[in-house]
Amino acid sequence: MSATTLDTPAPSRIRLGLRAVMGVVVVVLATFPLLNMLPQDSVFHVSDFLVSVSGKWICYAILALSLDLAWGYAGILSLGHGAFFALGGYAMGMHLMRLIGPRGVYGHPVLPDFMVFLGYQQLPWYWLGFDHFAFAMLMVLLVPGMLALVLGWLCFRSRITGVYLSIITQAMTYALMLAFFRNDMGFGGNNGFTDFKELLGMPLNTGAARASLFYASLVSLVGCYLFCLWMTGTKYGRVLTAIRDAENRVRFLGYDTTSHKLFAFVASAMMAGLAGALYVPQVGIINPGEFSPGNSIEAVIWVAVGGRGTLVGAVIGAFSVNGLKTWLTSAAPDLWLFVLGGLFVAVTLFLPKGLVGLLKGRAK
Amino acid sequence: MKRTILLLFLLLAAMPARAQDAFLAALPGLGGGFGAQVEAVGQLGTLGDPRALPILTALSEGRLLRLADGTLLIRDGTRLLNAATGAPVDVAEADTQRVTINNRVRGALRGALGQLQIISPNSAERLAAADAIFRARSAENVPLLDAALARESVPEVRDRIALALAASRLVATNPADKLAGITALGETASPQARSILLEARAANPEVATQIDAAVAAIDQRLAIRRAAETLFQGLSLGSVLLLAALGLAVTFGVMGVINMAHGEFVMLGAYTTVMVQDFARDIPWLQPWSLPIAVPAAFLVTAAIGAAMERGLIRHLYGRPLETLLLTFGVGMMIQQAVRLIFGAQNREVISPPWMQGTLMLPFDIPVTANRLWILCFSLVIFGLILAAIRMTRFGLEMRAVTQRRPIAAAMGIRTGRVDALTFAFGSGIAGIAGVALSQIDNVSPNLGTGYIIDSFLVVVFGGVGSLAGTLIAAFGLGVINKMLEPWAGAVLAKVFVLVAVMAFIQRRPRGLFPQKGRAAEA
Amino acid sequence: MTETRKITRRAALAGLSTALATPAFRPSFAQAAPIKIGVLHSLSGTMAISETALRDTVLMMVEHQNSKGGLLGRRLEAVVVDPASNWPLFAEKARELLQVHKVDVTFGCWTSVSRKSVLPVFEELNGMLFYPVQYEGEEESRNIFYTGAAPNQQAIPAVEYLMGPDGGEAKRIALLGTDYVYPRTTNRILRGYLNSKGITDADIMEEYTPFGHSDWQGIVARVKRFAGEGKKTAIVSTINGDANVPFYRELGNQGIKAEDIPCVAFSVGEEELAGIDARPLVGHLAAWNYFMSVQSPANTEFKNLWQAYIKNPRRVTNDPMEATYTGFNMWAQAVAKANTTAVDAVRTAVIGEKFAAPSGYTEEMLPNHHLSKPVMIGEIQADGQFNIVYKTPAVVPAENWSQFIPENANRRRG
Amino acid sequence: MKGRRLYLDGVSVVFDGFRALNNLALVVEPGEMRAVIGPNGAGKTTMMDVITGKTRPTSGIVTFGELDLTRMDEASIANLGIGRKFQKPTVFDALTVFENLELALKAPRGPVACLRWHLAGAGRTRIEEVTTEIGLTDRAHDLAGILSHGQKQWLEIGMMLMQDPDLMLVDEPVAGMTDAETEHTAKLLARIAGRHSVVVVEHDLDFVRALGCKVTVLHEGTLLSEGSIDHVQNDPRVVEVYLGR
Repeated sequence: MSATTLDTPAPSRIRLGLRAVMGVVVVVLATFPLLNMLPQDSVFHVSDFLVSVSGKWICYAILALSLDLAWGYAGILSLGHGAFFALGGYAMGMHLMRLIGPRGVYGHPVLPDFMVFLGYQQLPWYWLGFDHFAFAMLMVLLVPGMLALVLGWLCFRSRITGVYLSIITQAMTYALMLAFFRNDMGFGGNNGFTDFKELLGMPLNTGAARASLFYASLVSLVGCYLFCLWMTGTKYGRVLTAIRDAENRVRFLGYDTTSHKLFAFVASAMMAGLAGALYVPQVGIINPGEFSPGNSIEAVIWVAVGGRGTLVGAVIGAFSVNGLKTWLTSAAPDLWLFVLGGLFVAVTLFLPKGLVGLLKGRAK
Repeated sequence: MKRTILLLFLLLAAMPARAQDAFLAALPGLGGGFGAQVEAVGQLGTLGDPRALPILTALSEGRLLRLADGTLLIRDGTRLLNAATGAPVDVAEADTQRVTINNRVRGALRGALGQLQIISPNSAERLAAADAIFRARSAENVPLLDAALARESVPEVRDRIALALAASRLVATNPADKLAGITALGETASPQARSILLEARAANPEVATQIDAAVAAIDQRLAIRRAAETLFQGLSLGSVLLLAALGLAVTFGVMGVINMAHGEFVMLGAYTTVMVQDFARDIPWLQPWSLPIAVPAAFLVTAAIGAAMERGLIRHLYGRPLETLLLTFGVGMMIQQAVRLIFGAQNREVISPPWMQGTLMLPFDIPVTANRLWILCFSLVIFGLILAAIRMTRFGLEMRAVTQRRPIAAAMGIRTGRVDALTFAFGSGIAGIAGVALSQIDNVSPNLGTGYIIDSFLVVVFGGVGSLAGTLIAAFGLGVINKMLEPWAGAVLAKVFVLVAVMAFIQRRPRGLFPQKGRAAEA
Repeated sequence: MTETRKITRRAALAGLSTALATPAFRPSFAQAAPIKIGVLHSLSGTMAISETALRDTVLMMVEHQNSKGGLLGRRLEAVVVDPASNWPLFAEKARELLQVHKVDVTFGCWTSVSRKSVLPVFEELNGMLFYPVQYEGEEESRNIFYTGAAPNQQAIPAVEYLMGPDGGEAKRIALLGTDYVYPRTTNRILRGYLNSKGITDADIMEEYTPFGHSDWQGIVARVKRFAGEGKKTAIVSTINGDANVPFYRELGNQGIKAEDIPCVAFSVGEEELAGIDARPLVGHLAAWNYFMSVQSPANTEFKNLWQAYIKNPRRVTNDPMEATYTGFNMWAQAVAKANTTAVDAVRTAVIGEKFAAPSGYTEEMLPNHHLSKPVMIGEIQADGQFNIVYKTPAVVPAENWSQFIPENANRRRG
Repeated sequence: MKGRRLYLDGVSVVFDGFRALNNLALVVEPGEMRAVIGPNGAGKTTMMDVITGKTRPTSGIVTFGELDLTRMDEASIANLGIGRKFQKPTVFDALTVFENLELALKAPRGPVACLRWHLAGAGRTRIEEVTTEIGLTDRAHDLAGILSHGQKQWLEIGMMLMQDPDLMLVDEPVAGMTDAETEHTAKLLARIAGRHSVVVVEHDLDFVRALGCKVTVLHEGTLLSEGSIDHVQNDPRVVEVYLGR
């Protein structure tokens, strides 16, 4: 028996095709800010609106990617991924608030407006350090990561899986939402953070800032995609898949599935945090509504619509659902929920593998 | 009875002409500004002229009208009567203007009506009058109340009159009266009595020690009562959680279907209540029954929708619980938006029947609100019925058989598809019934269900999936804990603590308080 | 039953027609390009309950204006979007209205956070937003016109009333609110005001609850105890939207009568009362700048217009609707005066514009982008309407920067 | 051969009052092959669950060499050198045959180690050997999910071989196999037995006979009889509860 027969075969055509789709998506997106500079009457002109809204979609795509890593590969259906996204967003928001400095309404040199207003005398300890970009970026990853570590360790160790895990993660994001709504928490309550001025010395309300954030998001998306691609291509990725399909069996092979799942869950939470951090300066607001359980479920639906278990599927799902939502909330403001709800029903019933499954079906 | 009528007659006959003139003189004030109204009402109350009663009642109920020339009229059904003479008048209502009042007038009215009604032959009216006098308290009422107390025969009314007398004596000038009032008030467990005592403390430094003692005695009783109240509040919150969770305990606990549209079924139940009520609005004999009728109606409506959803959608996804979750979320979105388009986004009004309004007194003077007490009882009844349906009927047997060993049940000739549909319909129907109850305490709006879905899931998981008794204990346990924490932590943090505690508990015991027994549960 | 079915069909048609009203579907037949009116109100999610009525009001005004021949000889066209009670989506939709649909003016937002979310967008793109809801103040933007009340036009007069002879001479105040910025600010201003009137902090109770709070047993019981300490007590409620129904039910059921503990609310109007059996609440109060029961020719016209448009006798008018109506008319007057819809010209033109509002007073747009408005106190009546028991003799100019907030002294003047 | 002895004594497992195992004793010497038979519900699978850490015994001693297995979780027990093949073949359907075997290959098991893992020559050779041994060379890059039932059984045995365990627990290895496959399996197990201890649970008495090893008979969670196949077949108690019917 020659060794050549057992050589790992080249990736299948479908897989290559999907990667090509991803490449095309990235390249097309990359041209948006450039085409935006064309004169308005040009056929190729991309409006400011489309640039800014697609910057937002890219952040959603990163969130979908992170969720797909946890759900599609490791079988951890988190209904609380919005919480990691929001925590990353809050960490970035705190940095942006500190950067406002004395430009706030009340002109206080250190305290953000809402603190002045609620009678704070000094900055709460957990706000310290956020004036440094590097520290804030670290927190963008660490805070969601730590939360995922603690929650994941508790859950995976007690072998909480499936539906139970989903409900616990949902309760987590719900509890966080209630807590962040409290003004006494020191995070601005319902209003959250708004009225950001600048980031890294760049005023935020300019086209240049929008383009920079857009490219930062796109680079992050590509980075996260490549990271996930690499990760799922290693033996670790195969262990995850094995855990997803038959966790007990993996244990009997001698793998400590708790640490494997934990690793994936924490990595996923950090990616979600990164997505949130990129999202906040682009939309200009972060408030506890981001923790709402509905948001997390929506993110799961993007992945389901795109096709769970394929990275490209998650990205496509995020773009298509959000694109549809943006269009329908203007085109059919009263009826869009029917269309979207109907889409979710149809996808789960008829396209269990999502849009990517449809492509795969064609390919065969 | 006869005695009272006689008394009325005597009172009227003995009324000096001067007083009758005073009555007529006071009357126009009722149609004046708020200040004039207060004065006139006070005069009419003190005069004790029974003719004032219908006029003042009309004023408090918004049925007193005024003509351009200042003449006062009473609207009695469709007729208009002259307030002073009681004779019917022939005036179009469009030519009149309603006499409006404010809270100050309303307070004065209550006192005056109390003074007038305390001699009423109707014991309920006398009771209300005693309460009104108690709140209005004035030293002038002492003789009136003394007389009323002497002839009162109904013990309950006697107690209230005695209390009103005590309160009135407190503001009297006679020190002995004052002390008697303080002692009598100190024997109650009433926060109003406490409030009245404290109010009197500043004005009467000479009896401060007695007042302090009386307040301390009340406080002690109140502390016990407060504990009982907290317990009731907790049980009441628990009953709401239980109602919201029971339907899930069937669809999720027994069938394993994650129905994110559960909250929408609850909401549909509430809207059914609204529709039944609107339907009954024009049928007087039906009106009081609209809520009882809404219960089966809501059950049928939501059960039918549930059955359709199970047959049409969910059955294709058995064994894929997480996908069911996504599907039902989509369905929930559509139901919510459909309701919004059909009924409007605004809250819909649900009228509480009289027996669900106000406060009831349990033994030891523990006040409980009627609607919450009814809902508490209702939740227990529904729980009992569900238990009976599952344990004692053929359907329950088949349901348990199918959920435990589907292939074997099928082999024994049970039509599993039908049982699935019925079970899901049953669970959905219960959600609808919950909606009827919740319409009595919460908004009836398209968003009604959203607020309950997470709590419901937690209750079911906390209690132990598949265990109805677990759901019951979890709901009441969480309700009581939440209410005990609330005074310290505030409403939000209390809820956050409870959520975190439940999450921590599930870590320790992933299968909840009452785990499903046996190996089957581990599959 | 048949009636319900009729309603169903009508509502479905209404839904469809708004869908068709969007520019994608309707052919433009006017000679000149139409004037575009952006409508930025949530039609789904938690805020739909309040905001859909405002969407209807703007659509009514557009229809009405067109029936009068439009503006500047051009037809008006509404662009309706649904920001779905989602704050980042508000910002996105605002940008879409301004950049894609190129609207000339926008009417929208209800919550403060939605306004804060769109504010940078309107400032960046130099749009124009009319915001129709009473709010906490502490804000000023060249691109936003605030047609609802500032705190001095609602909260302080209401408390003054409670402390006066007609209101019952309250000596203790329970401030109950939903935990967000409007109640927090309003209560801070009120605390400052009450302190200045000699009411100490010991006589002020302040309690916040989350949005949509539905279990008020404990808090109402605590208010009862607070009131049971020997001083006349009143409740000032800044409880938001959905939480009001269970709150009032609990108030009624625990037997809190307006004569004993009156409750004055700043966020409860005719629309909210339509969802409650108002009979147990008779005598409780609300402070607004308009009530549906106002007797004035302008109000009659407003109500007739509304009924002619909505064709449902159950639908009421309320203060934010009146503010939308007034704002729309002021904008239309300013456009006529400036003879253009260009934002900069209209912005200048609208200042000082006067309008005989349904409130029965002539309101004026002040240089601080707020209106001068009358303040009215209404008592709830059994039919869900308000009986006006007090109104200011003249309009009160808005102070968006409250004198009771000490930090306003070092505020940066924009 | 490191050879460790599996020792069970007084082991009981109670589920809600139902005694799945009742005071069970069993000793398997290093390198020994043992067949365990018994009627349905005799506690065979529960016994395996107890040894591999899936189920904690209510009482009793379970040791492997010096180590107390009742205090360890499944993964540690597996890493100790106890492999298991399940009654219902469980392979990873979404992975190829090759990848299934690679996962089972003895190597560091942590997440980081897996991320940095490169299949080196020795590992590859070992996979090739096993693939040949289980006769799946042609299907090495097919997804395990599309294999036949028998092939999955083989793959699972292969995965157990990859783990190179000291003790193999084999639950009904020939269920659903053709006669030829059964025979092949018997030979394979016999070949393995010299290097590892093997415990085989089976119903098929012909197969057990073919294994030619010591037989333990379980009944109602307790040891009924032990000895050669001929010995147990002639034991009247065994005849009564199992073979007699």
